[in-house]
Amino acid sequence: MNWHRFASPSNFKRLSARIFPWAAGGAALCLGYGLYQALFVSPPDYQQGQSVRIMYIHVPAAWMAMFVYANLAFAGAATLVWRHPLAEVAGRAIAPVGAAFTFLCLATGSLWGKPMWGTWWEWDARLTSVLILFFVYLAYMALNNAFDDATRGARASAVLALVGAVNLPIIKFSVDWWNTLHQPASVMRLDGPAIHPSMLWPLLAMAVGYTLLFVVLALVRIQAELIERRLGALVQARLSAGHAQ
Amino acid sequence: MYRSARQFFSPCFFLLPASSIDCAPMIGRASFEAHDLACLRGGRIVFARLAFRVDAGGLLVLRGPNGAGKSSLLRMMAGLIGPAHGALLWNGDDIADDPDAHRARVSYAGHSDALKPALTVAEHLVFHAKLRGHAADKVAAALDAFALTKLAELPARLLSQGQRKRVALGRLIAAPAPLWLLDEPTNGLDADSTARLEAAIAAHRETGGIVVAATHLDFAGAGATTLTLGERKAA
Amino acid sequence: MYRSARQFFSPCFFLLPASSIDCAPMIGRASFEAHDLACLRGGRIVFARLAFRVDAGGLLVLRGPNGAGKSSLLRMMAGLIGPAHGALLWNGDDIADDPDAHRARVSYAGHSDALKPALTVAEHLVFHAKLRGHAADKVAAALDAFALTKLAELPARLLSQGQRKRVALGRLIAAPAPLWLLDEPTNGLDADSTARLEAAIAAHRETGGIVVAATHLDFAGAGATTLTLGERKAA
Amino acid sequence: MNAAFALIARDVRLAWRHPNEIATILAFFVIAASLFPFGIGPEPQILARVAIGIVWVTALLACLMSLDRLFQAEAEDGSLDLLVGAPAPLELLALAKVAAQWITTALPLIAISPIVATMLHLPAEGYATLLLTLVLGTPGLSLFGGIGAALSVNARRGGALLALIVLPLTVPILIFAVAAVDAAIAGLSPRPHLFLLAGLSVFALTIAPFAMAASLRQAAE
Amino acid sequence: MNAAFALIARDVRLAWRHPNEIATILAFFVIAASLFPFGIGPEPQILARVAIGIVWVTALLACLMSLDRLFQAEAEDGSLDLLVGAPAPLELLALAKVAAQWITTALPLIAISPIVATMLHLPAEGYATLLLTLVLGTPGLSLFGGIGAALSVNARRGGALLALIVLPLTVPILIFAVAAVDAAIAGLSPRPHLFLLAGLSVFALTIAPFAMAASLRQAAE
Ligand code: HEM
Ligand SMILES: Nc1ncnc2c1ncn2[C@@H]1O[C@H](COP(=O)(O)OP(=O)(O)OP(=O)(O)O)[C@@H](O)[C@H]1O
Ligand SMILES: Nc1ncnc2c1ncn2[C@@H]1O[C@H](COP(=O)(O)OP(=O)(O)OP(=O)(O)O)[C@@H](O)[C@H]1O
Ligand SMILES: [Mg+2]
Ligand SMILES: [Mg+2]
Repeated sequence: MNWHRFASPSNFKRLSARIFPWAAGGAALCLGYGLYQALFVSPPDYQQGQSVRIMYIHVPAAWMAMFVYANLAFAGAATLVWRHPLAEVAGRAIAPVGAAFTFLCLATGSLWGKPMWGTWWEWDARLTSVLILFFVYLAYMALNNAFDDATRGARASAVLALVGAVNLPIIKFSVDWWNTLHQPASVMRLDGPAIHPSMLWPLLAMAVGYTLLFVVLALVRIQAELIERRLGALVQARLSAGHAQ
Repeated sequence: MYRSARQFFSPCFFLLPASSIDCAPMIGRASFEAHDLACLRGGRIVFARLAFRVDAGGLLVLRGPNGAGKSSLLRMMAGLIGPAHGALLWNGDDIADDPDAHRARVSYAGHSDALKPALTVAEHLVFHAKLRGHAADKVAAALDAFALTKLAELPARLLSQGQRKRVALGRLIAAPAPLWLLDEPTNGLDADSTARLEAAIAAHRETGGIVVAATHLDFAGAGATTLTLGERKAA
Repeated sequence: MYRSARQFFSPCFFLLPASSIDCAPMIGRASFEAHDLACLRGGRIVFARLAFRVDAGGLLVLRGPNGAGKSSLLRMMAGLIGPAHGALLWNGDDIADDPDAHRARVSYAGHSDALKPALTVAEHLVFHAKLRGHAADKVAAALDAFALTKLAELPARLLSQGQRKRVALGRLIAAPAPLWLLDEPTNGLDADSTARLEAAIAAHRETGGIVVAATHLDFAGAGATTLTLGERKAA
Repeated sequence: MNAAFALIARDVRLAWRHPNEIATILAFFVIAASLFPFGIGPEPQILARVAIGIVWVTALLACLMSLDRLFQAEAEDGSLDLLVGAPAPLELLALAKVAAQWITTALPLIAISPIVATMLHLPAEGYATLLLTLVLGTPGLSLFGGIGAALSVNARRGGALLALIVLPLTVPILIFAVAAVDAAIAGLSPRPHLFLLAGLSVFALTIAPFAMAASLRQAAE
Repeated sequence: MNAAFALIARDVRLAWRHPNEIATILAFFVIAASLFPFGIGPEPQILARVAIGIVWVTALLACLMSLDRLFQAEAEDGSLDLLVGAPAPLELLALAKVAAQWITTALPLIAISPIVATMLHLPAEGYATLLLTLVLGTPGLSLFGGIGAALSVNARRGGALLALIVLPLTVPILIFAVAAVDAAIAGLSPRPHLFLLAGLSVFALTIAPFAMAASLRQAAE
């Protein structure tokens, strides 16, 4: 067996065992606080009324969609440049999580769009670029699974993740470059947030909660993936031991 | 052309692996050797702890049952797959250090013939010479060496199995390179063509070239070394 | 199953071509012969005026230089291409008269292995048996005959060249048919597998089967007839 | 018959062993359909006007992509010789391959077509008829596509050749399907169009097996 | 460099030897575009409104169909081993293959695009800009397509996977091209859009060779 390939994964296991409880606890806390604040405490918007509460789900999901993609691109670079087996596994593990956040962003945005803009879907630059992000996630997952050899799939999809990273600035700045239906950034701007603190705090709590949730999901999925690979290697070893006799 | 100057100045006497005991007198300057080589395919170890050494003018015959890893070893020698462990050395330098230089010195003829149905025999050879940075002046010799001259203007789709193989082998002559890697080169060849291949190999070795060939048949040449791969993998 | 009843009642003594002189005693009932056969490929005559006769239990070895038309003849025998002239007769009946019956009695193993990368070795053999209207009960014997039992659950993509060839040959056993047509069946096989193939051929002949094999190697069996194709086409 | 069922089972198993392939075809369907709004512009009223055409055209293209290598792959790995050489009628075997393709591609496409229709603002009255046209029309698509796939075996750049052969054959299917949905949206009865659509599929079923078998026999020469 | 030119020459010669393949791609373009009037209905004012989008989307799909086997064919017949093993930089060789594809597919497409545009009643002011967008944008299409083709070598269900990879990458090209022609028709300057289009093609040119070479090396493992 080529144990050196699993040497770093075993390091990972120790590290993740240490992080996991904190991340899980933190996620529960932040999401609990954030949701309570968002749904019951924070004021309705003077323009949007109660439907503003979708924001606390939608906006952090949008941030996470992009943040996870940035991680994916980084994992891709690590796969290609350092050929790190853990990076391979990580990319494979986090892509569906990122796709799920993107889908959440699209779904909540679309739910929100009906009362606000009077339509479920609009081919606006921001919405469209997020849809493309979702497609790139799908393509990444399809490519990752398209090969018999897991390493080949990981490397091919890593190239795609890097090429697809162009889309991130387009999403971020689409609202500034084209005049769109979607509103421009009000939290993450250079000159400080333009949003009332009673809405800002729950929003930030949700954002931190989402991030920790992502960490938890990523750790679990990476470990599942590692176990699956070990199992695959064992089965293969059994089979080849089979012919050896 | 693309060949780096490094191979001519490589310290042939340095870095000789301790395990290498075969120090036969060298005709040319080149040597090709492996130490402690291991190959991993699809997560399985195909072979490990492999070592060999061939010097200029040498012929290494790879033998072993189906699935022993002969083809994998040849692809590794060609630089198409990387070793899981150990290294292949040309004149003492790890081939992974300068893959471009290694590619320039290898001519690989695998299982598949790499023929385009619509191109003629001659066009295949001319293209291959140019692809490898040579002029097309050896093409006539290549056609001659494998009795392809009369087929030169036929498109590849009209060729029989053995004729196709001969075109693939003609590439060795059309674009000369010091190291020939041949995967079951006699498959499908008739007696006459097999004799021609043996002649081509002998001529190549005479000029100091190195040949590595995988085969299941009685196929050899003067002074050939045989490397037998993993008996135990037989299945 | 799909086999027509005709062959059992065919008037074996009628219609014997005048040119056919070989009237050796027959073990089984079957005979396979050609007279005045010609093959046209891509507008060129590959061979013409070909005649042969094999009886039950016979082995016909096709020889000849590359491009002589061995593969073309085998495809013609399999009913995949039609003769430009003349006819192939099974028990005296032109095979073109009842192509369905002929297909049921032929098992053809060509140059390519017809393997799907994602299917396992066993699945290939089971599918082939069913495709030809048989039950899957011979699959275990087929795996055994070519030492594939341990590879049975491996997907074809993981097989080496020789292992692939063995799966292709395993089809002959998995879906029995009286007439085996083998195109260079030993290509890529190691010594052990070649011996297994020879044993399988001998066993098939013992039960009255007929084998036609094209080869460049010393590959034969007791009482084999050799048919050497067009020397002059050599090029 | 057994041989044909064995072939269907093998092809479905091949597809099942790689479930992401079906997902890939579906994703292609969704993405290609959403390309048109990029090109045509986002105005809902125009999109709604062309929605049904886009759904059908992209469904057709998705079907084509999956048909592309239906027989080509068999020819390349040598399986075609075995199929043509099998004692079962080649017409039946060709039909079995098309059936497997329909099960693994067209059925999932039909299942997600409502999502695509929503993205394109198809009026709500059209959904039921859209599904019905897909159910009645896609067998015809697959069968005509099968003819094209058999004809283009051994031709290089099969994909485009396939499209060239298949598109004219499938134009009538497209026309009647669109007409049916348009009628439903306009509050008229889509019945006559649906009958014509079903008729086309039945017609395809009667000629396709023979056409496919004939071209496959030639391809194996 | 010589190796790259030899490769371009070989691929162009291969295409030239089968002129009907180019014709097939062109016919696909024309037929697919002319399907839309069937799907959408023949009203000239609606057609004119969507013409530019349809021309571009079908050009994109036609390009995609021809890219499908760009590297896959090389992998299947074993040529890929020879290309990867050649002493010339693989980046350059991959670029040469894309260049040959562009010459043999995109150029003829551009040449007949006015015919398709006429069939769809594109306003006369749009023709010059349409040609310009095709000239500036198709290199980007081919390059992104080349990345997809290299990534999907030996993948299962290559065609649809290729589409899934390439379509999201090429959407920006589509958007700017359509915006440029729309601007021209509206009497505005298409300049900024054209610059962006050219910029995208240049961007593709800078990353595609490396992405393709990396994927091809993996494919040859
Ligand atoms: C499917 C439809 C939608 C998508 C794909 C979408 C996408 C996004 C994205 C990607 C962001 C993050 C922007 C950034 O960090 O700069 C975002 C933020 C935001 N979205 Fe949406 N959105 C959608 C619908 C809506 C709707 C209908 C509304 C309400 C009118 C809305 C309101 C917001 C707000 C307030 C932010 C926070 C902006 C900030 O403070 O930075 N979105 N959305
Ligand atoms: N692409 C691949 N992925 C995973 N495993 C592979 C791959 N190619 C080959 N193998 C495995 O590697 C082993 C060695 O294969 P290889 O083709 O090198 O054998 P070989 O010695 O050339 O055999 P043969 O004499 O049959 O050609 C085989 O057991 C095979 O299962
Ligand atoms: N599909 C084809 N179209 C046209 N001509 C063909 C075709 N296939 C083979 N030929 C021609 O028919 C001749 C006989 O080919 P065939 O493959 O039968 O030879 P073979 O005896 O099997 O040779 P080998 O020993 O090399 O396999 C060849 O000269 C070839 O040029
Ligand atoms: Mg081998
Ligand atoms: Mg032959």
